[in-house]
Amino acid sequence: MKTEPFVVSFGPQHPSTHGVFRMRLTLDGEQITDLDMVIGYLHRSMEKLAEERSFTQNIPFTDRTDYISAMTGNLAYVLAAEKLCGIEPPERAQWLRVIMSELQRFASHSMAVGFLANDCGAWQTPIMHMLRDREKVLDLFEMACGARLTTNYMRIGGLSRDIPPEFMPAARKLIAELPKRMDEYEDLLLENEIIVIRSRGIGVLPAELAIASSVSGPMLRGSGVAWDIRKADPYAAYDKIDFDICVGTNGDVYDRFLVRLAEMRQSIRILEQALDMIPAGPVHAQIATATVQPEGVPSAPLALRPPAGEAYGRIESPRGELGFYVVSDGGPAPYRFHIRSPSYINLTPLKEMVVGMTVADAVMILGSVDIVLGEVDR
Amino acid sequence: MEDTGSIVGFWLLAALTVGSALGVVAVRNLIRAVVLLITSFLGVAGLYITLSADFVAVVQVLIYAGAISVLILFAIMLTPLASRDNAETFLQVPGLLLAGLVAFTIGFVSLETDWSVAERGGFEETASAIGEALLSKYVLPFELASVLLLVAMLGAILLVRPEGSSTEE
Amino acid sequence: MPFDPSTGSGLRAGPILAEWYDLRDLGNAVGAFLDWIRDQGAPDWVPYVVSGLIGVVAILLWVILSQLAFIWIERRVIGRMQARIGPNRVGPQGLLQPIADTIKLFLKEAITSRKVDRALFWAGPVLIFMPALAVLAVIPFGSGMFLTDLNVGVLFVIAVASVNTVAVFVAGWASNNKFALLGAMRTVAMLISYELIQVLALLGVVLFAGSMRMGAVVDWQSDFNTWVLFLQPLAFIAFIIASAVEIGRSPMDISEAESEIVASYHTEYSGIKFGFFYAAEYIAAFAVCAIIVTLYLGGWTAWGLEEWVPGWLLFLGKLYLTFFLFVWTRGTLPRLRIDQLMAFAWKFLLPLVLLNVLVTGAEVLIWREGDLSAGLALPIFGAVNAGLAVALILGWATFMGHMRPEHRAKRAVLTRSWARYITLHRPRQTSP
Amino acid sequence: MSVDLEHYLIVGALLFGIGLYLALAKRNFVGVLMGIELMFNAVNLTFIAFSRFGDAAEPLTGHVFVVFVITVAAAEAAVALALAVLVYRNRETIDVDRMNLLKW
Repeated sequence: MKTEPFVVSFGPQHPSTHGVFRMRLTLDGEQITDLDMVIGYLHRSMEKLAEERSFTQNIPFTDRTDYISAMTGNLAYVLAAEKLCGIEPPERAQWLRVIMSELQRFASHSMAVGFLANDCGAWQTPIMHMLRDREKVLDLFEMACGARLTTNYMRIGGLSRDIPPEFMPAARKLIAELPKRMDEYEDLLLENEIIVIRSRGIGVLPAELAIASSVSGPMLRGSGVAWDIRKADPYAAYDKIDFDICVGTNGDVYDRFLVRLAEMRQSIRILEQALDMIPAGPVHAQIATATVQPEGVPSAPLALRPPAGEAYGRIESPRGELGFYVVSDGGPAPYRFHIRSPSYINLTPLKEMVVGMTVADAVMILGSVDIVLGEVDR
Repeated sequence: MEDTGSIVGFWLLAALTVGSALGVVAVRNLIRAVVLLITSFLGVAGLYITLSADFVAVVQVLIYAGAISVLILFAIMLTPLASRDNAETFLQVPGLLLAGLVAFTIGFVSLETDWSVAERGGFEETASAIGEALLSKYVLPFELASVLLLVAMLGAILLVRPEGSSTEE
Repeated sequence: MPFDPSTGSGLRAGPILAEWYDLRDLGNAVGAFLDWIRDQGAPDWVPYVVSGLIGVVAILLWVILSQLAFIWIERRVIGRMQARIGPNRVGPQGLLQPIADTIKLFLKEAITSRKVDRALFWAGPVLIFMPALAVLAVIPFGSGMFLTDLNVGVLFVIAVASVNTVAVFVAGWASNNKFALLGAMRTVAMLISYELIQVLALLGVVLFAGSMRMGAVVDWQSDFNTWVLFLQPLAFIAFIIASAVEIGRSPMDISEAESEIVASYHTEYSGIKFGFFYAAEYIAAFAVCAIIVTLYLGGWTAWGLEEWVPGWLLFLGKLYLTFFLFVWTRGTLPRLRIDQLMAFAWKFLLPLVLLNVLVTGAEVLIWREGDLSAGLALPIFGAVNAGLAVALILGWATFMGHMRPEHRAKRAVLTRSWARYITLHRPRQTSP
Repeated sequence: MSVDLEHYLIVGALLFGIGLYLALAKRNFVGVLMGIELMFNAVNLTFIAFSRFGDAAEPLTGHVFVVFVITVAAAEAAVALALAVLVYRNRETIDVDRMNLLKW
């Protein structure tokens, strides 16, 4: 039946757009016939601002692109800068980077899974339980670097400081109790009939489309493509660790949800190994022009001048391939600073996934993409 | 009916019923007209209660206020914005005359006729008596009514089924 | 104890003392007060009006207090379920939190957008109150404690609740907001579908009790020392589900799916007008719980316990337990989609409750015509119906494909066998 | 003062007149339908009034008739509204003035 198109603006103020994302949905009854994505409400011009600040000063910006997972943001940037400078961080720093990245992945995925259940209408219960675990991870971050959300922990050439002695026992205790928590979540969520019928076959992203749209992370793996930068292009100490890539089959919301849960298990597995294998030693490379900071910890100088050139550092962030492309002209600040943010690129096939579905599905699909607006708009 | 409650109730409900029915005529906005129509239906249900017809009153609320009004609302929502006014056709004056004439005739007849009125109170309980009548004396009309409802339902579904679909598929 | 319905039970020896200070029956006190008024020589209509006023004021007071209690219970219980504490700052254990919220809502500005249909926008919050309150008129809260015991009480409850659809539509349409309109249309479609389930579910109760009077249903349950719940498990489940839809409770809270359509039909309402919707939601919950308690859980009676404990306390206890059920589902279950919910009503519940009506009718006929004793017939019927409920639900679910193996994503998928969905890949290490 | 049969009959007559006017003079198909529903209500009210006051052997017959009328009215409303939707689909209007294919 011919009806008048009904345009609904989901966002920027909407309970489930995960920030200030805006979807202009054209509806036919409850069915979506068209989608316009509107972004930029959180644009802070980071890439341009970074050109005015020194390489070290840019590290806090990377906390604030993907504020749900600041550690991985730090890591991707310092990898690029280290490649540019030719610095090799010491072994202990590499292992600590793995530990922090995986803790962050666990925390970030637990929020993604919890909020997906929230978008499904679970009225805060899963997210509250998941936040409980995330709080413990954040406690560990606080122990290590003093901050919980915007950690600013990594440095070009290593880390800002070594972990305190109480970190390792606390981390071991947390890792020991997380598998039980995972059992609980899987018990409660996986067999839940409502979650299953709400998410199976919804927002299917075929593998070809996923690759064509340059999608990465759990979304790509949910579509059945075994691609993980930790395996494909190992960084830090990932090449020494035994873990698996979790891959879905159908590429629907449920598969992405399962992939995230499975990756949380893998994160625990990686953490167990890393906590055992971490060597002692310095956490920062000796850089020729290194200055001694008040605490006595060597760190990269504020005025680090990498040689002219360009570098691309990429990692597997909880959302996908997070890359920093940095060009130096030999000055103290980057000549060009570009962020390849997974959230932004993962939004590319959103229209293909959403059109034909209903309003309720659109919310679920957006939740399964797991965007962070700080990263989309930068 | 001589007690104060019945008299006050009757006049209030009659005013509500007729007043909101007049509102349906006068109001320009179709949705408001439907809301007034529902008020009128509820007033009629109240009048049924003053006539001690409790079962019919509840059925009136259930069917008219709860179901038919919602059907009307759905019909309004399914048709375009442009046709949501409540204007009159060119038949306004003849319609008014005819309606007035009919109402006057009925009123005149009902006032002038000497009705044989039975002196008995209201009914105690009507539901079970109606149920028994429906399943004994009026069982054929009852079955016919259910067939009618089925046919109407099928007819409505067939009428508005999507254009593309056909039974051959 | 053997039971003889003709003479009244041995258990129910009647009130030991039916004086006005007998707390088991607050109606006694009102009766005594009315007698006193009559003794003072007042005209006939005075006690009539006074008794009505007492009933109305008592019900309103009770409803408002209960509603505040409901809000507190819900927030605390869900807090516990969500591994947090819940409100505990205002008053002891946060008991005064709902009152503080009410004051806050009163003080907030009630915004009226420019393009709303003003008359209907104001009518919405008022209309939404009426059905929920009207239902309470026919609920027997205790022995002799009801405002009116209509002959068609059960039908009245359904009929009045159906007016709710109109209120929701009026609020949603008048707001001139697309979320509100979407929500209103969803709610109307949903309420209409589940009204049918409610009627058919209650038909079983009426068939057994032989009357549509709420008081008669309670008396029937107390006479035969049973609760309709045990005789009509299928209808009870269907009615609970339909009630959850009616009061917008998870997993059927599609009418106010906050993650999809913001706040649905009350998106545009703020301040105390929103407060009206909020309160109406809990009053409706109160009314629905009261209906469930009255019709399925024995009302204010509990196997003779009402001889010792005031019936209205028993009623209240059952009411809160029933409400806890709704809070529990809200705390644990996600939301269905609108088409799934409609399909559930028409394809799943409707055939089941229709079958239930058929079976119940046959049982009542067997009971009446076969001259069986209640002590023999009722347990058999209860067992048959319980078995039937389990068999029908499982069988129909299997038939409809809800039990297919691919719907049962086993926990082992992630923990041990990693079978069906998630596969683990171990690609060759590629050098960068 | 008392309320008698005539009072109810007058209310019924008024309602019927209003309904007839709506059915005849409203341009909107839905408005016409509302008029028809009002006429049904007027007739039902008259039935119930006669049933309550009339001198008959089986006074509840009026109630039974009203139950049938309500049933038929519900069926009629469903079909009529389906027709309205169908007319809108084919003619892009539900204005009864412009449903004039049979005029020539």
